[in-house]
Amino acid sequence: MREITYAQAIREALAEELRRDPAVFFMGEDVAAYGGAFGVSAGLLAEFGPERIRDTPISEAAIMGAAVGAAMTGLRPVVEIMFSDFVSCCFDGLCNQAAKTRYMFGGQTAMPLVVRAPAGSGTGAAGQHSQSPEAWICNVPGLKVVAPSTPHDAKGLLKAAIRDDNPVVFLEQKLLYRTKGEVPEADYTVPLGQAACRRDGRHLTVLTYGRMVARCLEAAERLAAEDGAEAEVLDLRTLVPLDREAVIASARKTGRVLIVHEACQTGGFGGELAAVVAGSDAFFYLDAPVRRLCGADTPIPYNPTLEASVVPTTDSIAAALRDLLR
Amino acid sequence: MREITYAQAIREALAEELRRDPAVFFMGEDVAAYGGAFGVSAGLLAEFGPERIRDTPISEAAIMGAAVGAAMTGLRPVVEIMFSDFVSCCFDGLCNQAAKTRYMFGGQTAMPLVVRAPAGSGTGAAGQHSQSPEAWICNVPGLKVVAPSTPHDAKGLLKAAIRDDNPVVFLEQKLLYRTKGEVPEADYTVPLGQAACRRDGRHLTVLTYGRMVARCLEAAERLAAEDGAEAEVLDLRTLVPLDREAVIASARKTGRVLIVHEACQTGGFGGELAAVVAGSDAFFYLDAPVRRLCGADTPIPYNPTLEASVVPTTDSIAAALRDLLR
Amino acid sequence: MSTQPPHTTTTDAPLPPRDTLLRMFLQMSQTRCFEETAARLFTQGKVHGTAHFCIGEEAAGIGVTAALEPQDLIYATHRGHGQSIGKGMEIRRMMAEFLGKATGVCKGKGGCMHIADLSAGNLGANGIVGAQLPIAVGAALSTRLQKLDRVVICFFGDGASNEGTFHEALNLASIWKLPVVFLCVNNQYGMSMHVGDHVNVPDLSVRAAAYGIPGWSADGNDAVAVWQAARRAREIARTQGPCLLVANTYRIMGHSKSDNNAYRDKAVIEQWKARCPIKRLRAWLLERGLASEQELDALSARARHDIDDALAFAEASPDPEPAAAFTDVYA
Amino acid sequence: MSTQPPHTTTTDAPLPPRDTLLRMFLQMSQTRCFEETAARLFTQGKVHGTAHFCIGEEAAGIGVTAALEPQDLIYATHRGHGQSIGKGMEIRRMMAEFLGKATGVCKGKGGCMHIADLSAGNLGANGIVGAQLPIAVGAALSTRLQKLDRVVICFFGDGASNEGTFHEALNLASIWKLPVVFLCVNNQYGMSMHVGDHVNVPDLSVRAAAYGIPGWSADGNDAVAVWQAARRAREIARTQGPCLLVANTYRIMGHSKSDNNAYRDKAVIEQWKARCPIKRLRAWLLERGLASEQELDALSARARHDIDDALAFAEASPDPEPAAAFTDVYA
Ligand SMILES: Cc1ncc(C[n+]2csc(CCOP(=O)(O)OP(=O)(O)O)c2C)c(N)n1
Ligand SMILES: Cc1ncc(C[n+]2csc(CCOP(=O)(O)OP(=O)(O)O)c2C)c(N)n1
Ligand SMILES: [Mg+2]
Ligand SMILES: [Mg+2]
Repeated sequence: MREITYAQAIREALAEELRRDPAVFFMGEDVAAYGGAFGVSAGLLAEFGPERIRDTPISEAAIMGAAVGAAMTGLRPVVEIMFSDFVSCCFDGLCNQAAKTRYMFGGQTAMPLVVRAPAGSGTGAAGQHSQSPEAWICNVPGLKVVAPSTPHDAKGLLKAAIRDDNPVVFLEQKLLYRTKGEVPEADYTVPLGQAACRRDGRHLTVLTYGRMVARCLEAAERLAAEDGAEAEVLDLRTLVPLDREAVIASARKTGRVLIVHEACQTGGFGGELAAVVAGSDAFFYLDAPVRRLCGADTPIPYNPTLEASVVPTTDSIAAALRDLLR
Repeated sequence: MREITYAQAIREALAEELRRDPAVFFMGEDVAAYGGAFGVSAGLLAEFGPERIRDTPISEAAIMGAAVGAAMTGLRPVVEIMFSDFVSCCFDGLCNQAAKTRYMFGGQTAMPLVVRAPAGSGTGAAGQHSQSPEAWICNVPGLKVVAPSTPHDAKGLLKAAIRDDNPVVFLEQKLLYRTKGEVPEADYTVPLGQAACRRDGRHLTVLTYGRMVARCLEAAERLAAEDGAEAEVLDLRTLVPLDREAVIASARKTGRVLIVHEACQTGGFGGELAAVVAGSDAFFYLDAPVRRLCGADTPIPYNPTLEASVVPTTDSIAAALRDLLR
Repeated sequence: MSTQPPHTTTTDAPLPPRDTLLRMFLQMSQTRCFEETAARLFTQGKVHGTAHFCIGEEAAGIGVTAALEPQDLIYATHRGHGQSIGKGMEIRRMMAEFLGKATGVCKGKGGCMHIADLSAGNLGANGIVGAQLPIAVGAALSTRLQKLDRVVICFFGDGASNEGTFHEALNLASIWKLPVVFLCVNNQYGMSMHVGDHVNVPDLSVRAAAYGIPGWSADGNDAVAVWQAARRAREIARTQGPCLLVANTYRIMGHSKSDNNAYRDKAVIEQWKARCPIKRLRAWLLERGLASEQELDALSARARHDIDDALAFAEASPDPEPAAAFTDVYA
Repeated sequence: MSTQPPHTTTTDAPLPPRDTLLRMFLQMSQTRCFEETAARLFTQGKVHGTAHFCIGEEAAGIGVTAALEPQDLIYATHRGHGQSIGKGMEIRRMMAEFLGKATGVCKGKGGCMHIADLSAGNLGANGIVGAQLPIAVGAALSTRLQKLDRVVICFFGDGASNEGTFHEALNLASIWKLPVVFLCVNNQYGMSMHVGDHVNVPDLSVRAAAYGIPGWSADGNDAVAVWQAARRAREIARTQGPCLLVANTYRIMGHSKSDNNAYRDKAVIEQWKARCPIKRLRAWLLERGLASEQELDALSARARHDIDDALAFAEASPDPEPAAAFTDVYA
């Protein structure tokens, strides 16, 4: 199968949905002529024109609010928030408006909108441009939260998100934009709420998502080669709704669970995962504490060495896996 | 000892700190002549005057940003965000500015500010005025998060928060404002980061905070009376930094843990608590899964019966405790 | 383009047709009666929560909605009973919502701060001050992209004009020239703060200048003047792009039920009570011979009857099923 | 109060003293040289991250800082190298920060988007567009409450003027009459969006009218004109309250290092390059006989030397200790 990058996969998903459904449109800062800060929407303006590919002023609250209003009146907006850190600038629109309007209005309206937002560290952009803010928004009923790890999933999940009648936050992984993978040419979606098992294993389970998936897989390979232990690596893909069954089944199978994410540990989404495991029947099969290996509880520092040191690495994941086997 | 209400305790803490330290001032919407939406600051204007008790326009981002700027230049602002739901309107100021400035600036500045914000449901104010938003802000290194359950703690913790050199979010419990309790007249603080054991027990542990503490205690009494089982009730008081030692020690002692909070369950702070328990040595002492009994994953509905039904009650807590004993 | 003397009824612009005028009188009376009834329900302990009353501000809501076409959309405020009645929301279902009943327009889940009726073109009321402004811009964008002939009227208060969303929304609408009227009901208070203290300009409509759009003020207690200004605003929005219309009026009641008005002069409240917009419209209709005492009395009686009927309906309605708490979270 | 023709150097207002003028020339040259060096470091792969250059906009930064008193505070933008050098930040520690070194002004943890030096009265640069405006208002409030004789200058861009924080901050400062100058560096672009597309007004300073405060524009490529306007603005802020000063200039470079300028006409960039504010100040100084060729050449050479020295210092500096990642989270 042909290989394309994660960024191209997202662009294709956008383009195909824009072609398929005239209700879909796309707006954000510098998304049109500039093609988006990370180039994801390059070329869309040429095909779809300035009415459907809209540059906005630097006004995140207006972008988000306008998306809500458009979604309530027959359109299916996709918006880009240039860095996921900036959802802080439209947090009310996201968490109090997009998420709750349907419920508060007794189901009178759907809220079909997608917020694309690049997340993660590793670009030398320091504390306000490098966060993994999923925990800010996973305790907000009404929202769905997606964090794809491969080009295939990025395309399929984005298409599913655009077709979903609920607000979906689509957390793109900056450092994955240039990674390549197989992506079918025919139309397909990846349903929201289904984890993917990236590696079978029977000795322990790794629960992870986003750009940490690749590191967990590397660490698992290393463990297999050096220690003869087989780690199962579950890529959650969607955080809300969570594929609880897959999580519990894997934990039950292996009896040892490591949770890995880039976001800071305290109050991070890993807590939810630990609670799901430790609160379920899987508990009775556990042979070891449920471990988390997450980002340090610090903002992301600028210096590249420091920056790399505050998130899990293949080394630290491998070490945590070994630890868990003891 | 004299008894005063939770609201009075907060007012006293504010007044005493305003008297003690000329760097302290207080601002927010309708906090001066009106005395605050919940009357907490009634009378402060008369004593401290309009320079130090400041009414602001309805501009949460300006309130929060101004607090950051004042805290960086020698003052110790206390601000009121009228309902904790509205931190969504100043989320950037809180999470990207107040929380991170010190770190990003290499420690050049402290950030002594307090954000008071009434939280919780039960007032018939529906989806945008009833939330328990702690999970939004507990994954933000640099912030401290406090949720007092008694007048005594409300006063002591607020004084500690005002004297702290870091940004502290002080989540007041609306439904506790009128509850009374013993509060010393002499100056005292309750240190941030220390849980309080509200009830000793050896059969199971309840981890909770805020207005759920009282319900957990009632449920524990019922359990003792009806089932002869003794639940230990730990009131966390501070969520960040968390008193991990107290949590782990109690879990280890009893081997059974129930986590109770009003906020929605998925992605809630209870996940962090479950992860701390299940990831620590306490794991080896656990006799049952770590259970959560939290708010439903819905916005808060308006109808009073529905509203009451989406948060834990004494009944549902007692039932969960019994369940855990099986 | 910006400051002008507040618009009052003028003969330069068309007047509302007679049936419109009578409907306005009826709806203003219904609104007043609805709120007086609602206030009584609080006193009787029959509702929980809070409510924000627009008593004395009825002309600023209904003068506007009466000037709209059926396909137009509004976004109401938390003080939106008049706006909602004016836009044609069924009063029974509004009262039922207030009482948290299953027959409520939001199934009892939104309450009076979130009354919405999309079928009547009412995009709702919002509990977050100022949040409605960008949402209304989105509805206007939708109007443009779907090539519809309608305008969006976004109501908001003087206090809301200090939220960042006001600025972002007006700017966005101005550069995209969207069909939206920003309708500021300046009742002179943002909760306890007087407009003279919370902004540094004598007339809120000057804020239009920051976006290069037309802005002007109208006497918000003169229903006919508001209607005329709203007609003009609608036409501007439809043909040129956004505008800002400020209806100057006064909040007679406390901000919400828990407000005891300690921060203001009771004498001023009395002065404004005397400027009751319903009495004023009545006098104007009689003066011009557009309606007789009998006709107007009948409309007042009908208003009373409609509210009594709505209350009876609401009180007889069932509470939502317990399961309703868990539905409508996701589509 | 609002629109006026852009302020250019005038003889009605005092001119900067000669030593100030020479310092401005030096600092503008240092800024240019700093950025050219920084750009080279990117090409050489010696730094990661991004940077925002103010090449061609030096007068808009340094014309302002030169007009301040030492006790004044600034809040810089992400395009703030000139503002920071002008406010007296040690260039060695600035370069070291850029290289992420332990000797950096933020210990290598902030990088060039967060350069701050509180000891020099520089409250920092912000990575969040517009976030600095309310923070600066807070610093001005602090000034008032502590009864200090200083003003706060808050730099921001044309693009930032569309953030809600702009509105909330200007409104708050206006009602409290705080000593703060809102200094808009209008370089005509918010990333790729031209100011003509992102606002619907011909002159950003008209936005002052929404807050009842003075607002006007200056030729941002004329360092002397900027200095004069900034002196006036400082005086207004100190004695009356906030004002909005717009320095109109042009962004010569791409928005950040990854920008290839595909969205604009290269010819216009060339026109603006020809309006280089450093050359212009040089010509003006020579014309008026305020400095000789030799003197100015010496200052240029000194600028070059200072940057080379800063680079050598930075390159020789150690990286932060690994443990530094975990300190300074809490006080
Ligand atoms: C973001 C936000 N801040 C504060 C409040 C609390 N609040 C509700 S209504 C109100 C006053 C609004 O004033 P205005 O916009 O003039 O409308 P009015 O109440 O006068 O109709 C306030 C402060 C809120 N609901 N949302
Ligand atoms: C809240 C927020 N939105 C968007 C960005 C991305 N961004 C950084 S600088 C910039 C352009 C800012 O334009 P302007 O204010 O005119 O300043 P200039 O870059 O021209 O100096 C943008 C969009 C950001 N950093 N923060
Ligand atoms: Mg008002
Ligand atoms: Mg710019």
